[in-house]
Amino acid sequence: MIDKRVSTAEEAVAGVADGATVMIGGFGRAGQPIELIDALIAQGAGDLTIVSNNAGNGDTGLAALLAERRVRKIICSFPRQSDSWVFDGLYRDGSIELELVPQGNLAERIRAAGAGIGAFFTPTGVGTLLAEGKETREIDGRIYALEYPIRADVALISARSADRWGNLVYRATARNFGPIMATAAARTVVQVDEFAELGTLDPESVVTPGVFVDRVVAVGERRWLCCGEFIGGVDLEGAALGGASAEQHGGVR
Amino acid sequence: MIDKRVSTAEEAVAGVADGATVMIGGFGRAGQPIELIDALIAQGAGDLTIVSNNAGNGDTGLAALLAERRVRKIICSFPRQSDSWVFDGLYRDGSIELELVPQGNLAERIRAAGAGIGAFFTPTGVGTLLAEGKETREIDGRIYALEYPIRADVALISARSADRWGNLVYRATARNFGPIMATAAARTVVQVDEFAELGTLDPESVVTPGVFVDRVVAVGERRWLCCGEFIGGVDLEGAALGGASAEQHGGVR
Amino acid sequence: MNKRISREELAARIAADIPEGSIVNLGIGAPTLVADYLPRDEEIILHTENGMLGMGPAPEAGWVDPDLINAGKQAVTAVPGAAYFHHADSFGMMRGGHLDVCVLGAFQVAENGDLANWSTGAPGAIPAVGGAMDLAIGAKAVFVMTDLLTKQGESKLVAVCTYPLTGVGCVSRVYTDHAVFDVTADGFAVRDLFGDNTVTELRTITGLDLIDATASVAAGGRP
Amino acid sequence: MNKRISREELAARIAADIPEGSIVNLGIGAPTLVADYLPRDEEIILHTENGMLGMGPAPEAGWVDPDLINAGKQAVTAVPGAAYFHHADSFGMMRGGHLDVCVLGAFQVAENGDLANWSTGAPGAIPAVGGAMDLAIGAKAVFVMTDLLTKQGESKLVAVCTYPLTGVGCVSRVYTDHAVFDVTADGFAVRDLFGDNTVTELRTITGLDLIDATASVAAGGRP
Repeated sequence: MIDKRVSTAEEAVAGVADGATVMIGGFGRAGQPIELIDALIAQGAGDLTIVSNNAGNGDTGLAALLAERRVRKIICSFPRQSDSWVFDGLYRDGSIELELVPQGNLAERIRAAGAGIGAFFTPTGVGTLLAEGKETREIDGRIYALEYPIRADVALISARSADRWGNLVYRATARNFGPIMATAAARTVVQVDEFAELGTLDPESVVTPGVFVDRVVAVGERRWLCCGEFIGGVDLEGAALGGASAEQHGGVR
Repeated sequence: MIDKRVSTAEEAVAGVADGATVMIGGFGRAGQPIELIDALIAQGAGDLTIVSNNAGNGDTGLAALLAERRVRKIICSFPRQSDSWVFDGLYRDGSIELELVPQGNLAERIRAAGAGIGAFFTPTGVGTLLAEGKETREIDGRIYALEYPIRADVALISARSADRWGNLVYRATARNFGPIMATAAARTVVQVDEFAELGTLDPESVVTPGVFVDRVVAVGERRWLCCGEFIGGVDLEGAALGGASAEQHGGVR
Repeated sequence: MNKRISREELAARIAADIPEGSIVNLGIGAPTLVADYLPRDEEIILHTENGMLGMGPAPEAGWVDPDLINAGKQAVTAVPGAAYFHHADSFGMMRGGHLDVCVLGAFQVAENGDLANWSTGAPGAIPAVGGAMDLAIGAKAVFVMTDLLTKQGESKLVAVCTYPLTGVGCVSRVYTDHAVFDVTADGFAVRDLFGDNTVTELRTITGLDLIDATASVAAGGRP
Repeated sequence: MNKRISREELAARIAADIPEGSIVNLGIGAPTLVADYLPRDEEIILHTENGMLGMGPAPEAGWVDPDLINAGKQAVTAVPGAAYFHHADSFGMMRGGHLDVCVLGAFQVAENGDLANWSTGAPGAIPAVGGAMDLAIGAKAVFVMTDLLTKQGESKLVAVCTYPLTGVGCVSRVYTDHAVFDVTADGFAVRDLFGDNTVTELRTITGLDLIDATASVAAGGRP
């Protein structure tokens, strides 16, 4: 029997080595695999290269990993946000290396890694600082720059639901980088709200087939859902409205 | 109001010019847009370049278009099948040009056209006749060949259902080339079984967003479904078992 | 003397130029205002590069969905007909030229259509580009929405950008608080004047040899 | 004298070498037989390159679904846990190295792992490649399933392929009706002999300097 389910986030992230390249899904907070990141912090791997669209928000999740000084380098498109003070501090004091990649090139480079493409010519960034030193070529009257795949040792992503084969469905714009990161890592680890029985996910609607998934852990339904239905009652950070912050209740996703 | 629905297959294929490049979806008979091809035959455009995985089956659909000698060239991966006698005859007497492309390169070249990629390095075909004369490059110890996008003036594809914005859902392996061809043509024309009310297709499950679709026509539910449920009772060609052939009942999809 | 229109008026002006049925991406910041002025009886489909077509307005109080955000990471909604997709598909959609219009902010726009809007190149600043470079090259029409002048009174329309570029020759039209400018092969053409601005005054303010296309536009022509 | 096993026995032999949990693509023709011998109490996921993981056996009579076919365009079924995807995703899955095993037919396999299985290069033949080249380079292990000899009695294992190549250095192992051969850096290694074949005899039949790895395999080693 194929069963990629594990019981705890700790088991899910076991084996990440010092110096590993780790992809972390999410766009801002949406789809960020907070519980897996917390487990990675506890697991202890350091000297990491992180591939993620942003460089952390507030003091939780990826920001907390950065604050622990476990990240040597980050490859991302948009590190500077209103709530990216952890990254900002590390960057200013020279404690973290940054490779800035236009968001679409970041996505396409991750997709290329998963799809076995050796390199590709993209029009994005041509003529800008971010394409400096890159090979360019005119094709059909347009100039393109050559970009290479980005692979990872481990991808940590978040989805809505998974069966024991690792088939995944996502929710709304929390899908973002999950499906492509799942294809580009030697080991893909997923946190979901809940498991689905094998055969209950519609084969037409599976977004990430289980072939791309290695381990799945269920962390409980996100606060703004109830039995899969959206019930609201939270702010953008996932904190209950008019009450204590979500962090105090065990984190947000 | 955005409304991409048209009433007839004739309207759907109107405007295809002589000499046009036309993508035709389907893998064998599955997903082949038979009614649109029939309408294209009636419409009369000739000297066409066809991009399709196969070169027609039996005497219907793409094979019928070939038999009318309306196709100058075909770009495909697998023209020779047990029932490809129409293509075979034209090819042997030199009446049709063939560009043979490995199936994955065909798919990726179509995808590249839709995604604005200028060219890409693929490992498939390297060292074979089908990569002869192509630029090659060693990247990370592996040899790749450079492949270019394939675009079309028109794509004719088949899907299960569409709303008036052109959002599409497919059915099983009839999905095949539809989603990528929809992205790679200046005009994408779709035949569906039936229309869905706007808002009734699950946004999580839409495979082709309407942005890629220009015209949609409903041609009636495929013979082996009843109200969306699979009821069987046909052979692989879609003909009713133990009865008259499907062709006599107005074609198969 | 009325030389400037408000940001809201400008947003309305841009909205009026977007035909029904367009697929539109509104950049972070001021361009998102355009959504408020799109005609409610017309269907215009909003794309957000973090994976959605059919983006709707902000949710009502209490109905924020942290899984449903726009590129600016603000809470949004989905309209009937929406579709979600992943980042590679979303940026393929842009790069492949499937969006009709995108509206972006700018630090500078050059006469040849070069856009600078992601970095002032200031030493010590933390660079961040996001989807700016993809948007700049990723729509059939790239509209810039900006004040004509910086807070220091310098023209954002320039002969050559001095800030780091976002994209080369990518801008179609610039909507400013003073006037609307088309990017043409011969430089900026003034398409539309707001308030009592004149082309002559704008030439002085920008220091550029602006083409006066106001007559041809008024006559229904397109530069 | 028993020198050959049947195609069914060979399919069973290959099936026995595929570990539970593998993602497997079975090529058109004889390789599809392997599916019939996969252990029913183990989960092995079949991929078909026309857009499906979790392919099941042929449907019962009367339940053929023309929308649900395999790469050989035969009617199949979907098992619980199946997923559909489009062609670019399906071949990305292969090209990206996500399949564990694929089983292919062959005209020739060379000592260096070169595979020829798509064209005999005969003049006048209509060329057709389908997914053969993608499969050849698209799995962690590429197994070939073939008779050792052609109908004319020529060895399909060769020093150098004379037919047009499908892929370069891509074959991992060759399952023939006479024996199983691993492709190694030093040439073919006989892993397993069927019937009363001997390595010496196979050297004569193939004309190749075969390595005898039967002892190390029997001892549990992997060449």
